[in-house]
Amino acid sequence: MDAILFLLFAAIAVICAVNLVLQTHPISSALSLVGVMGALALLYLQLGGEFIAAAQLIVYAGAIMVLFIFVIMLLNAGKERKLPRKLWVTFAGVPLLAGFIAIAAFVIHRMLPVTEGVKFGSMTHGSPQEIGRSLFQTYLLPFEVTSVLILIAILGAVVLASKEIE
Amino acid sequence: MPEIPLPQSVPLAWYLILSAILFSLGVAGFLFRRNVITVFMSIELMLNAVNLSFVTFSYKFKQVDGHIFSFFVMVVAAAEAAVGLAIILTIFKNRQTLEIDEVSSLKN
Amino acid sequence: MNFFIVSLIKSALVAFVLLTALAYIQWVERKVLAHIQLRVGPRRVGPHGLLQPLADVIKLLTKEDMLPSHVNKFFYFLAPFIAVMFALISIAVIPFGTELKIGSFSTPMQLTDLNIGVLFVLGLSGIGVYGVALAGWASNNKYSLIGGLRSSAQMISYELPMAMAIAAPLLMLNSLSFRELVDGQGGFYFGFIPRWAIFQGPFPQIISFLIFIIAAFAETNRVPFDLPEAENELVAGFHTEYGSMKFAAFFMAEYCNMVTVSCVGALLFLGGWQPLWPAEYGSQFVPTLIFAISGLICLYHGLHPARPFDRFTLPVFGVIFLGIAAIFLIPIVATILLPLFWFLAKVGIILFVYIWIRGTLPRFRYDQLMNFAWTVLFPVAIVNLFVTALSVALTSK
Amino acid sequence: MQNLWIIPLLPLAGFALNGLFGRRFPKAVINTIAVGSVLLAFLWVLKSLSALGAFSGGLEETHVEHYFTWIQSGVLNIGVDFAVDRLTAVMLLIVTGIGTLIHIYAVGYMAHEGGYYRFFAYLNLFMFFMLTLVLAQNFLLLFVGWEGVGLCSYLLIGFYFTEKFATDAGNKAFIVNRIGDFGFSLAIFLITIHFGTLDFGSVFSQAKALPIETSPGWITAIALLLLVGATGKSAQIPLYVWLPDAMAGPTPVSALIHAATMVTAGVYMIARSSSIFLHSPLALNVVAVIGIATAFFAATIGLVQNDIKKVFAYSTVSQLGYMFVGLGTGAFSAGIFHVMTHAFFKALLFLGAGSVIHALSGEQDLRQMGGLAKKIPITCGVLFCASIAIAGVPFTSGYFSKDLILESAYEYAPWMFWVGLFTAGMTAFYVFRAFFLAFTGKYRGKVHHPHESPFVMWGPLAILAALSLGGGFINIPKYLEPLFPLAEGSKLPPLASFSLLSVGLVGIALAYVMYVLAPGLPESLASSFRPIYTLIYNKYFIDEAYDSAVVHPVIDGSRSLLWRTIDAGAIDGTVNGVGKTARAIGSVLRHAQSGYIRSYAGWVVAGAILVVIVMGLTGISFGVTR
Repeated sequence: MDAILFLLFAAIAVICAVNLVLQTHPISSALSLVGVMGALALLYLQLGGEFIAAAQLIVYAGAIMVLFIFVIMLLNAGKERKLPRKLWVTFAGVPLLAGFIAIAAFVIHRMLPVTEGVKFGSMTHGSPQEIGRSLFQTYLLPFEVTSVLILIAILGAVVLASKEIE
Repeated sequence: MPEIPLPQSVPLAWYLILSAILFSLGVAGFLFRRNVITVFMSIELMLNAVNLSFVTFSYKFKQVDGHIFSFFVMVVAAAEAAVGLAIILTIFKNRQTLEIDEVSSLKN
Repeated sequence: MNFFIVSLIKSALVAFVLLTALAYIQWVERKVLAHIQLRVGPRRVGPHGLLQPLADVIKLLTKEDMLPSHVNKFFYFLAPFIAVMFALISIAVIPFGTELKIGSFSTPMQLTDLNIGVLFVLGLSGIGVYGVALAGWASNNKYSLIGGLRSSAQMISYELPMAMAIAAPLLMLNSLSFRELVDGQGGFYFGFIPRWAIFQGPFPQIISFLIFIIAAFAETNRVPFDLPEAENELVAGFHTEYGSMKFAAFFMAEYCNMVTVSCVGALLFLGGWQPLWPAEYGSQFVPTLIFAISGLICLYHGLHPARPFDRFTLPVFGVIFLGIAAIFLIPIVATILLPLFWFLAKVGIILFVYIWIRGTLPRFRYDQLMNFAWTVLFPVAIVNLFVTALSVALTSK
Repeated sequence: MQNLWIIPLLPLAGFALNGLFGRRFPKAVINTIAVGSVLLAFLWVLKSLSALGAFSGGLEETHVEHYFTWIQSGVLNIGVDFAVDRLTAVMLLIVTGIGTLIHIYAVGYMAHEGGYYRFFAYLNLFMFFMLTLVLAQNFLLLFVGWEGVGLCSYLLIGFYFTEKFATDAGNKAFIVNRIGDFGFSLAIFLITIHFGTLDFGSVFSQAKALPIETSPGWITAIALLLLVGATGKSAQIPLYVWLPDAMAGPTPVSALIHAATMVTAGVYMIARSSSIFLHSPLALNVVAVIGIATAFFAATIGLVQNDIKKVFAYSTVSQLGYMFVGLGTGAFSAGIFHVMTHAFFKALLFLGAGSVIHALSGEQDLRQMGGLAKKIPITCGVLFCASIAIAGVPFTSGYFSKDLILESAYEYAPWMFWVGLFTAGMTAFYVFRAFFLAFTGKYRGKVHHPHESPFVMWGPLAILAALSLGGGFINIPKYLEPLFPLAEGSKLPPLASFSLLSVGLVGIALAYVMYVLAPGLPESLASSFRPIYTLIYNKYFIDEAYDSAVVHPVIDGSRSLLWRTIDAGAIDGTVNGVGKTARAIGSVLRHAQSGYIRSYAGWVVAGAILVVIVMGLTGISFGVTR
């Protein structure tokens, strides 16, 4: 059951990711990215990260990507111009990518035992309570720092966006 | 239907491999796409891939830290998106283009 | 396998009830609006216009599904599906009552009790934006585009105060699962003041309830925040280019969102299925009383000689109401139906407020809308959250 | 947790305020900040010490407060943590107490000086570093304070930076101190190597466990290097030369830094690391010899100085010598005791001298004074108290401490005792020489009607006078017993004890005879012993010797060898060569900088792939293993 679910969501994620890369129109890429995120959220749930799954939905899919789509609409970005793509890119890039993935998979298999597996519900540490506790006790300082970071980001965004270019 | 031999429980390695795949796809997007926004989204994809491995390891070690880290990654990504998109807007205002290769005045 | 069957049955039931309800909520809305504006509203189709929704559905189904030539087809089709899908999913985590016990078999009156139900609903409401935004963008029409932009901006802006408002009662009730939240609101102060979130100590959540309602109006694009479809500026906003069933999908999504939001409001703030006053003061006779009275009223009007029409409908409904009233007197059934009744009553009241306000208030201007969100609603919500957190921290042992 | 960190932080805050905004503040505000911060620090010291039961027989063992880890590298873990034991308690009280008094005094003394805020900012900064030095619980933190006080002393000596001699003196002090600090830092390195930590607690507990070194080994090396540091800071032979010149600074500075507190830092440091010294008899021996030599030597120079501050400066050197004798002969508590009493009467001497100078509006030459007793009676009175205290007249503070030191010296080596005794006589003599020259006889100065100092100046003087008279009855050795167990006092032979009692009075009498009864006598003596007189008068030509032996060679060497050859030739050549090479390479690599983000990313990815390949082939599994 777990395996089926995993394969399902993984397939969705990969297909969406490939689509992201292949689509020439930003909106399509954005939506496929949303797809990836949704699939990942479900995988997080499977890994017992309830809070992270929810955060993934709310923050990533709900806020960040909406922002992207917003900008795309605002700029009314069209398709990419078709350029005569250099041949070596396609002929070297794709095998390179495949090789990269293969090696990565190899390394990971070396690193991790195949025996231990993920069973849904066997991880109980991802509950919001746990996250909150460790967020406000162990990682309090980083948390506060991130708040400052966010503040800075907001200011920067406002300044950048509100600047009038003549 | 033919019986596919599926493990009772999903090996952790699968998750990591998935994350590796997603990451390298993000890299590919970063390299192949020329639209700034798409490039940006490829970065987000990479971040997501990393998050996945974070959560996976946090499952392996039965600790919450991985979740915390991916949470921080999300926060940073949010900040990054805000600023980055603002920058993109400015670039567009300045040059009326989203072609990343036309934003190459840094050279030489 | 029992689990799957039960879930299947339950979801089928819920889906059926929900969809019908959606159709009839819209009927009710038209009626109420009509009465607010001193009209009678739909009453041609069927007895007292009761079959109007059915007629609408048939009409929408049978209309020609036309496809504008200049749209981006894929997203044009995708958008309404996204909208309606995410609108419908979120009902899955809403509990309608306590356990449903039939003999030995018992199951919660809820499709699934997620222990992060609240976050789930928030997330889905966040994703629901895509439907509108995409619709606006895909139909490749400046009115639609502006509508879509507006709605996405508006939804993003109002999600924050909404989340803040929701967070406050969560702080007090200390859970994220709707069921536990409602259980946390059980009981009474001094035996008669219900411990609903809006009354509960240490800091009654009345303010955040108001914020929540306002934000909810904006989230569901309802008057006075229905700028995405401000007809006098943008024809019909993001669904200008949509017709027939796809239009119906958006329509359904909107009403479904209304229902969901009302349910969340009722669960988080109005104590879900917790009665208004304890049973020893006879709260279990409320439904009986209400239905009986309405039944009598129906009979009175229906049999009134000076009333030329509805000679048949009203008496029938009077009898039905009296029957329901009788049903509520049967103890076994009552135990099951009472929570359901309270919950639905609260949801109904909130929905009525929706309609009422639509009939009352004019529409905001867009800049006013945004300013309101960022300069009034958001700060107030934050302050409220702070005060709540403080009082909780001080009173918690 | 007594929040010890507040103690040094208060003066630091004062420094920050005055240093940053002092230029705009009115004097009243500056005074309030400067004095207030130090006073508060003093009160906080009292509060925390009483809370720790330092006054009620408590504080038997050290009270440590860890604040945060400063340096964490390998096994070495240096924290910023303060500690209080009885030794620290004494030092704290001395530093903050006398510091407060001198701050108050300085308010009056500096009233007409320029750079007012600067002065007080530096003074507060000095207090901060001094307190850090005293409170530190590990050598590195102590070193921070050590360097800090060195810096402040440099700044304050060169306070009148428009005068050449002031800046020169500042440089001299700074450079000579560097020599000492070099030794100190070497000692710290050795400690790190051998003990693996710098924390006092663990270092000393380890040191206690070690066997006593009969033949020199690395403990001796450490001890001697520490001693080098101490000689630098506490102006011992051979590094004492900076202290007399340091008198170029304002008198409160001379009193606070160059008499009461900073120069005793070396003593404190040696006492603090007593458990290291105790394991190296050789080092102790060196300490004692250096101490006695310095004491004698400086005293002889002090005999003939005509600048009142110089006289006191040399007496400071010789008193420090006494302290070293105490330390070297194993009577650490006596040394600290003398630190305290000396802080009292020497601060008083300097402040009194300052008050005299103030009265004569800047005149420092004893030959230009005389007969001031009637003109500035209060100053005269307090200076008299100080003088008898330092002269070791029985039952004044100086007597007790000096007595203890000499007793232990007698046990250690009788000759040392007799030298010390003679030195004590000389001390009494030259101090009272200065006193008589200044206050008796008839006024020889040019300045008309000298005026008594304001209350802010003689108030502190009065307190110090009381302390330097009665301070001896505070039984420091008893108090420090948990740290430095007392040797059971074997009685001196009657002759020795009697001469000990009388020596101060004898010196005074001699001075009285020579400078009051028969004023002509000194000149005739000087003429009859002309060569010795000139020798001593010119401080044994030590400075000149240093000049020709050290300074000139160094300068010439640096000129010809370091600068012309190595710097200009080798180093510059190398640097320029590097630059040229970099340019050459860069002009090639520049083409990689296409300005296309994606090409950059491409390089990054290439690197990542390389890493992954390496991982895959070598099978490095980062932390995650089966």
